[in-house]
Amino acid sequence: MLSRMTGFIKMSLAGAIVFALGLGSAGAAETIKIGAVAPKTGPLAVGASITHWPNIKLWVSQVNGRGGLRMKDGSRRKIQLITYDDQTNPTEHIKATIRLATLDKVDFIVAPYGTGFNVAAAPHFAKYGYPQITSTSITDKIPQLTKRFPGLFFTLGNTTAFVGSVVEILAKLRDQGKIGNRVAIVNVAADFGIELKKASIPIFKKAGFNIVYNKSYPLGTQDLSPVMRGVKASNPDAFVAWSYPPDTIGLTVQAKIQGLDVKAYYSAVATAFPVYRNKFGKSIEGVLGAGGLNLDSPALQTYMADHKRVTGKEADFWASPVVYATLQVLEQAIEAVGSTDRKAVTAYIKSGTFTTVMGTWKFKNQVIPSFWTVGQWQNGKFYGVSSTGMPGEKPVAIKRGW
Amino acid sequence: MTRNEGIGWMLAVAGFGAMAFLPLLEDADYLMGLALNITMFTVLATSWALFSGPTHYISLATAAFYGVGATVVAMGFEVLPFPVLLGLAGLAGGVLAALVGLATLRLSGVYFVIFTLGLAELIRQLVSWVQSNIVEVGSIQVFTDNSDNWIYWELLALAALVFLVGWLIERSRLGFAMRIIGNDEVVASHSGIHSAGSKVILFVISGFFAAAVGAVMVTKIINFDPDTFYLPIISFQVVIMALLGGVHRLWGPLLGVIPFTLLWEVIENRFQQPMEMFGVEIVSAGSLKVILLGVCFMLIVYYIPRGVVGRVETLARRLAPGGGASHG
Amino acid sequence: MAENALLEVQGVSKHFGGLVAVDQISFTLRHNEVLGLIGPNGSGKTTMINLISGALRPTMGDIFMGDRLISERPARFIARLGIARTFQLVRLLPSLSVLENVMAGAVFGHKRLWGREARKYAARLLERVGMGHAIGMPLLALTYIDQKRVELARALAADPDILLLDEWLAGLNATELKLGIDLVQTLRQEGRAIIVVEHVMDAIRSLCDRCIVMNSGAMIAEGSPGQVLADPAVIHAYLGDSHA
Amino acid sequence: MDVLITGIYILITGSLLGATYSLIAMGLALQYGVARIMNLANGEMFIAGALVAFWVVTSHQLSPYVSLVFVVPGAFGINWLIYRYLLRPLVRRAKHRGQLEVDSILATFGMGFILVGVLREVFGGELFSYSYLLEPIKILNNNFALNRVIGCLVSALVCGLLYLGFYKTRAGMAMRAVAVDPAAAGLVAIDVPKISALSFALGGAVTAAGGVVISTFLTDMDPSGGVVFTLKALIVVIMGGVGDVRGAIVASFILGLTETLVATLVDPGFILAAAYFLFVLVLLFRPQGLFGRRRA
Repeated sequence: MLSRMTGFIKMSLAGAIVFALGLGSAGAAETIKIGAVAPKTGPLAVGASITHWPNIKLWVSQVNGRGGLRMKDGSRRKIQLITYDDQTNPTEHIKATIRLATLDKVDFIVAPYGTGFNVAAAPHFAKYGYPQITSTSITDKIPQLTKRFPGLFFTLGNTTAFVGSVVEILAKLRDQGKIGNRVAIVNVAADFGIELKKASIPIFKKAGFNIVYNKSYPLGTQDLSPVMRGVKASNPDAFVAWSYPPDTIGLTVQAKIQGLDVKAYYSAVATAFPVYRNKFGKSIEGVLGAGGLNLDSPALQTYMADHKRVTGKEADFWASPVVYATLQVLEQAIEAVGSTDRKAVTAYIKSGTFTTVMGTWKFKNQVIPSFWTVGQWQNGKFYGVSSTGMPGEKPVAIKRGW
Repeated sequence: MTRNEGIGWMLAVAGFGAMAFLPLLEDADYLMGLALNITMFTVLATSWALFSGPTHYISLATAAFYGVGATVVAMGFEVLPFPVLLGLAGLAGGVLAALVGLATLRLSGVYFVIFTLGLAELIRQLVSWVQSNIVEVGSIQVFTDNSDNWIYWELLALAALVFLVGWLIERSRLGFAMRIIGNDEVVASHSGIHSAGSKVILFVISGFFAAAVGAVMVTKIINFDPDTFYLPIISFQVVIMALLGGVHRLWGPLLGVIPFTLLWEVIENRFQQPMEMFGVEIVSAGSLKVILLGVCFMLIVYYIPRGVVGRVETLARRLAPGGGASHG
Repeated sequence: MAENALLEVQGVSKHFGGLVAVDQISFTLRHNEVLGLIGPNGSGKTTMINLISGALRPTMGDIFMGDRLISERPARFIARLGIARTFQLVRLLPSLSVLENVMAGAVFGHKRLWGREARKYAARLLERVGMGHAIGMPLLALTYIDQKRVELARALAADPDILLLDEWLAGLNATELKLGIDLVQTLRQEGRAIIVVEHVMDAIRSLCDRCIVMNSGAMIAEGSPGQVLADPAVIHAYLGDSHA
Repeated sequence: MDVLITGIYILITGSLLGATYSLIAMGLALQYGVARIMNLANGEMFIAGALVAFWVVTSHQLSPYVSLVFVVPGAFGINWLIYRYLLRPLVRRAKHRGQLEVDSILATFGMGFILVGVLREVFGGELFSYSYLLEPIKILNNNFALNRVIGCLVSALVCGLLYLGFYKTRAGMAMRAVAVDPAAAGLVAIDVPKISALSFALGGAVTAAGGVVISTFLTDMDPSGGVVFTLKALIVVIMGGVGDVRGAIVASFILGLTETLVATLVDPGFILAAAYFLFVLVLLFRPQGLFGRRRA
């Protein structure tokens, strides 16, 4: 009796709200509904508009161009994409994820943009049994997180490996006598920047480097000239910036103005963005940055061309194809299972082998162990120069002025 | 207790009872999400109005308090039990409010608005600096035993508490003092009222509640990172909801929170998918929401300066023969 | 002279930019005394009241209440010590009821009552100033004279030792004036000291024990009403002004 | 020697920054000081100017300063309309200054949000950054960006013109009179509504021009990033003394120098904290501002 009462109340409440909000759009029966929540506005919108959203658009248009995803019974189901803007606000993000799961009743959800949002969304993906194949998420807490959330996957790498590669490259250049022992480090005082910095200091010290400058600046700092002046005054041989999109550009501006003459110049996120090259042209030759790709791979070349053609924008040289690859994983898992059974799809992702633009992927404890860590601008392209077991690493070149 | 108050109490108890019952329904996650949002903003907007209603000061500090509350929990959840942290968070919000209040509340309202406008950003930068240079932690994952249902009940309890506190203030010397200050500050001080002090006390109370909400919410959002907790938009939302509802009645903000939250929901649902017009994508929900926020501000200034409550009261007065003032 | 003094004003001046509104005034107010503060318009009387009540701070000089220096303290502090005032232009609290207006004095002033006690006390004071009938009336329905009475009741509600009445009798008709003067008399009989700023000569003569005459901020005469009103300097100040 | 060079660096960088702040602050000083409108949409107008310059540079390959030709009259017109049709009614209905302040804060806040939404729609959520005169210039053994130095000169030019206009023309005198006392100004046959509208529009135009100048060296012009500039402008105007153009200029330089000093010698993380510290000092010790008169 009570349960019937509550059932009635629930139905009428939900009905009233659905009616009031004009929800409950009746989608075509033959589609697979896929949801995506990420920033279209707010501080992270810039990164998402370059790395995240275009790939979803590209993937959906390609899959639907093929006629849709192939099901067990041989039929094809097109993708109906439902997107929400979280405004770079975690409260809004969670709300939108719940809305996708409960109101839109989507079959799958694309993992969010950024490490923090992936963590925030993880309990909700887990609750509704959605696999969460993250692409733009790097952290050293992968083992704890994957243990806690069995449907959570990582593909872009971890902090220590990222930092390790940078130190390794610098150590090698030093040992070859190409640069000296003095390194200047700056970081943006925001989650990723702080984590990278924290991980890097002991590794630099262990490798015998002399850290001559180590300061942070707040996210959104407009004038980085005092920072770069301090860096220059410390007279470093190598410069490392654990930076984010706007300040990656701001630092380069000031490096040019102050004439920071180092033979190794590294900045983190956004160095791989085409907009970085567009702004500075040839002067960024030799700049090292997070990411990099094997641009000689034919699969990747096709992807890059398609990306440009379909979205009208160039893909970035780091996480863009990884985002796309995670969608390929989802696609291949759904087709292999032949249905939208989320449990089966998740299980398949854990054990299956996938052919992606990033090469052949097979998850090991929910993690793709091979990934690019450092890239370098060489002849107007951002090649991978260091990785954990990716094919096609290019040799590192010395930076010669701006 | 007057008859009106009796009815008010019954309504309040019934309302809270019904809301508390919500998590027991099966499959009501969406409703829960909506209810959580409404509850959260009810606490924030009502506590905001406790201060801003009688003083007419526009505080944009909510995001700062909210962030401080979240920060306290994120920093301490591994060492201290959550209830203790909740208290500490509220305390931290109160202390911050006291400092800000003592520096600015002696002066005209403009100084206060300006000071609070950048406060969240200031504290975000300071917390980030500490995270980067002292504790060397980027983002913190706040995994607690706080389940979704409990988080909702905690917010609901805070809402009940904020109404209780508001009701008690109305009946206290402090509430009486605030009404006098709102009428004439010179008379207030010549009657022996410490007007700056009274304002600071109210601001501290509103800071306490906003920080407590932040403390609860961080256990829901799990990932703590100053950039996503010291969000100025929270302050703006709270101001608009409270003013839309009306700040001169305790239950006024509630009448702003509910329609505004639902309106945002409608926009979310209706305008989320990019629309194409002449081959260009136009009006995404994000921009539309910001525009709506702006339109609401202007609507309040030009058409409903006393909020929905004011409208309702005017209407009631017009309908009631004799036209006596209705004091609730 | 100072032993019996309740309030002592010592060499107080107030400057507004270049303007000297009050110029080195000294006087004392004794227990149980009605002191008249008179002088032409703009002579600095209201400024003097503002300095005593704490609305303004003196540029120079000290004001003591008993042994306590009050001239550096804020108005709320002075109010709580037991100095209450009315305003030249009535200041009531429009969104509060008549009763609540009076309660404001009782709740926060010298007396600090609360709840039923404060309400009863305020109601009694309203009776006392002849406004018992107005308890339930909206404030805006009151005449100006009645508003003045409510304001006096509010000042009295604090149970002050010193009462500052800034032209409280101005604008009353003959009957009202008579009642008003009687009321002030009874207040004095209760043991309060009162400073009245007045223009109504009848009131000054029948009420004041002593008068201080101000002109252009300075004190030009002091003494009994009869004495000061016969003082040539005072006559000149008044007539000079009225001819100007 | 190093100390001297650093000192020179702080002085020049601080001045370059101060010159930029002075443009935003001048705009607000005109709007708040003369027209009595506490305009919280100031920063958004500023960003709008910057984005128009961005558009001129990226899609027409012109110098950003070319955009001044239509940004200034455009902003003037828009702000005049805003004052005439949205703010004038508020001025007219306000019973006292406090009410006008609350009303104008809320109304302009609303306008700011609408502007943010519109700018986002028009320009999208991308990274707005272009390169203009990105070259070092050596002054007294320190390197500075040429675009900043040029920007500073343009700012100084605009400020100079405004200063002359304010102190040497009839309209300027009328504005100063209105700033001191609108009621008295009305008595001496000054058309207060007209002068207020003119000041508000001029303030908006100056602010948008400031946006154009800063776009030449800003890394990212986020449509929703205006609030930081609003805040800085407000601090400068309060510090300088409301309605005082000279005060606004002096305060801009104090803020610019303090920020650079802190960023160079202490830590870049405390720039905003330094601005707040100045603000608190002013609030505690000189709420009427450096050049302002104490209000009775």
